[in-house]
Amino acid sequence: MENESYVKIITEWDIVAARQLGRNVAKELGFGTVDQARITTAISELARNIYLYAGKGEMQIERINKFGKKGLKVIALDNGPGIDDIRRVMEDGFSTSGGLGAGLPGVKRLMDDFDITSSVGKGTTIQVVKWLR
Amino acid sequence: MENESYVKIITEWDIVAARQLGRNVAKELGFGTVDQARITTAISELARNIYLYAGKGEMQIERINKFGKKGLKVIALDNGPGIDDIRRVMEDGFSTSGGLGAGLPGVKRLMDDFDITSSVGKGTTIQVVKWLR
Amino acid sequence: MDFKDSLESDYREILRSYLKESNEIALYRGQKFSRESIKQQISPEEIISLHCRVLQDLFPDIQKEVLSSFDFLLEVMMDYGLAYQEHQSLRDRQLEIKSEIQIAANVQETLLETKIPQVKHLDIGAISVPAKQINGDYHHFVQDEESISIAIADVIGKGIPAALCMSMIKYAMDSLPESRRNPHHVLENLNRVVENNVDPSMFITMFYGVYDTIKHIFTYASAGHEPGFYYNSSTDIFEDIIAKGLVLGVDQDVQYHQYEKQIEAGDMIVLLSDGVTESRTEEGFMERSVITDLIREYRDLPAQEMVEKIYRNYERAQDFQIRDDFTLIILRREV
Amino acid sequence: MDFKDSLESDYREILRSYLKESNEIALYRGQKFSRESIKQQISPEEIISLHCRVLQDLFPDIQKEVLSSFDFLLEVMMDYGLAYQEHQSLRDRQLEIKSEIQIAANVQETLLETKIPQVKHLDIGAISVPAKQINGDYHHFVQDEESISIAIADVIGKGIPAALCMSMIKYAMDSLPESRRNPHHVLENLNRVVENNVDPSMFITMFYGVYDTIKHIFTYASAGHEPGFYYNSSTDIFEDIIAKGLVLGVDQDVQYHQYEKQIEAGDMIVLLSDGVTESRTEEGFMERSVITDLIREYRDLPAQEMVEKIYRNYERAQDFQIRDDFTLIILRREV
Ligand SMILES: [Mn+2]
Ligand SMILES: [Mn+2]
Ligand SMILES: [Mn+2]
Ligand SMILES: [Mn+2]
Repeated sequence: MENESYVKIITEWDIVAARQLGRNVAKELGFGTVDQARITTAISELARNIYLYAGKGEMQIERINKFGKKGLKVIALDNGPGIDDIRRVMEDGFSTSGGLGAGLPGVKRLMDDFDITSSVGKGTTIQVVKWLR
Repeated sequence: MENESYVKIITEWDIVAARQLGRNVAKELGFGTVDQARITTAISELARNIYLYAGKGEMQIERINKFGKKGLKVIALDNGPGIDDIRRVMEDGFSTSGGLGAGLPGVKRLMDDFDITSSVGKGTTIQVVKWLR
Repeated sequence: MDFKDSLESDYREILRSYLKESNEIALYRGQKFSRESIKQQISPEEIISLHCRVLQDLFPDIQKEVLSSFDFLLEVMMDYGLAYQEHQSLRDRQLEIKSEIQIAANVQETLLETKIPQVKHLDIGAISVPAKQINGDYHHFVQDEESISIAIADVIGKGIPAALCMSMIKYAMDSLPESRRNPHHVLENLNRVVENNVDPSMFITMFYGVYDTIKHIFTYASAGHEPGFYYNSSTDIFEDIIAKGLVLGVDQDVQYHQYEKQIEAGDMIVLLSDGVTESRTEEGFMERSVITDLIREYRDLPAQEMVEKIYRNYERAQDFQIRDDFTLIILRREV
Repeated sequence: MDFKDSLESDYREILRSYLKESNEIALYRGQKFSRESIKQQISPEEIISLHCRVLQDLFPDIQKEVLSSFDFLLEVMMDYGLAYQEHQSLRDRQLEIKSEIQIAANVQETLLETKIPQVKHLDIGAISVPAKQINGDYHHFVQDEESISIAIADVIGKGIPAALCMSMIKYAMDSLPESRRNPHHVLENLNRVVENNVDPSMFITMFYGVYDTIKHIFTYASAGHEPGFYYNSSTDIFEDIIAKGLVLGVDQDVQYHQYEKQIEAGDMIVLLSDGVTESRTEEGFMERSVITDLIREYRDLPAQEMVEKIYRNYERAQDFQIRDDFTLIILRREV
């Protein structure tokens, strides 16, 4: 599909590549500087999670259009260990203040829609969307 | 004393005068910009408390020198209604986030030393010090 | 050289590289810098002041007004800095409360601990999971020579207040051993205890049953508790265990009806709290038939495995956000 | 036009006036702006972006690099923005927990409520104040025909876990009415209940006494509880009410000694928790003599006024930061 792009996450440099891709698409879609930074921070966090906890995975960035509303969708996919207790990771951790970054609750705040599916031993898929206002 | 200055707090403009005085003294003593802003914010809050809750009162700004350490001392005095439950007002209120300003816990954080005495019906005295590092 | 010392030089270096190449790598490094500075408890107003100093350094000919605009920005950022520091303090207090509640949950667990009776020809499974840290559901087994009694209760309200109520119920039950075999007496007694001791805004629903292990008769009464199910293995049909009765704590003088049911080999008694049946999912409320379908699906498993599997199913259907305490007891007559 | 709409124009106007006159008034207005923007939940990174736009507007010939330095500053401020938003959420959760604990405190108050006995020739005063919201001290009076019994207990540990323990103690006491007149039996029974039911890390100290209202003999036993005082009015001397005994919950088989004391007209019995005597002040620990001095000072007042005045004194000496639950009971034989 022409409106979809991929970045494989294997090394830390791929995090930067995913950020760059996300920021470019966000800019092209017409997001303002603050929203560009929010989208990039969310992507950074998701890619970093893959890099740190799953070892490798993939980030997909899509332009979407639903009922005339435009948006940017990010899918973070991995076949890593999966999350056993989703209830716990979605709690307002204390990750931000400990300098550990946004965490999944932070990603949820930065974006408009958030969806996670995970099964232990099989991997995790997180989808987030930011709508253009 | 030459190293002491007063501002009477009666109108909202006097808050600005107290701030200005505090900032000038802080600058003269050699505090950096961030500390100047902290001292001024603390003064602003104390003066505003007098203006809002006691009606009128006085702010004293002093240069102090103790064991070779230089500092700026602020005394906020009023003969207002006093504080009945000091335990409660020193709790981390939720004033900051409600846009109500620093509150006394905020003033305590902005400065190095903090001391309060209050009696109901007689008034309140708050003394705070910032030391030059 | 620690972070605070190298703060300015790091920041200058990263900013300079950003301005030169304007690439994503420098921004990524900026984010890492920010995490480190948060970890070191640098406030946002300090970042503003740092930015200003570094700009002045990188651009000696910068407009004077632009520089002094930073004094203003710093002033505006002061209150954000305070909110940020309050955050640290709230977070610490929150961790403290959390661990306090966790200790309370452990105390409660010890207090309310109950052992599943081991009786020939009966297979019993039980699970009780709190929605938050502390359980407001209660269940208790007592094993006597020729009977076992089963209590299941739910405080209206969750969390800490419910836990306090539940420890009351437990001690009230411990102090009425003589009348234990008559469910309606048990409920009438507890009703008076609750009425006398608990705030009028609190209610407790309770089901109390005694299973005669010789005659296989189940005798029970209910104080407004969510009805359980009786599974008839010969017809493969579930029926509601209906028992009328007012919730505990409303009226001092309530009398409770007592019911009896003959249990045959292969039959099951299913007791539960409303957390099991009134669960909301994205598609609306969960039907009671969802639970009976699951029981039927797992009926060949041991009772304890059954209740655990059903809970796992339920948790997933709830999107891992459990809104009410969940208690499920299954008792099956084997032979 | 609401705040968000006028955000940029307000900011530009205040900043312009600051740059022109560089006076304190503009900075004060800046602070007010900041409070309003916090109230409107504007994050710090939005302030940075706003500042940049306004600068560009006020100085069309601003250096390009200075402008793009703001993109970098914005990136650095992102994580601060997240911490700030987490603050909002933590604060909401904290308010929720606070109100839950408050409800629990009310439930506990209802549960543990006790009425001060009204007996001819006896004047009794009692006060119990929690350090946090929930009281981990417990006291209870029971009035019988020819005696009153007084229990005072303290859980090691404060807050919610202590509250759960205390409701246990209350129900355990309610279920031993026959042996109530023998303090050592009461403690031996409670000791077994605590030992069986409570986590081994929790201890309870308890003093239990029975006052014979005919013979004016006070019979008592103690499980490691802070000793009270006996005031001899004829000699004007306070002596410690010493009673040895292990705290509850350590050893299943402890036996408690029982003591007796003849009480004369004008004499006082003072019972307390360690929160009264182990208070720390800026000058170090408070001496037990501080309390006896205060009692002597107020001895002409009714017992209830005495305990309240003593509490006020104590609170002030503690700088309004109470570190342990405070319970004080004074009983005076009048004639
Ligand atoms: Mn409940
Ligand atoms: Mn329920
Ligand atoms: Mn205690
Ligand atoms: Mn204590």
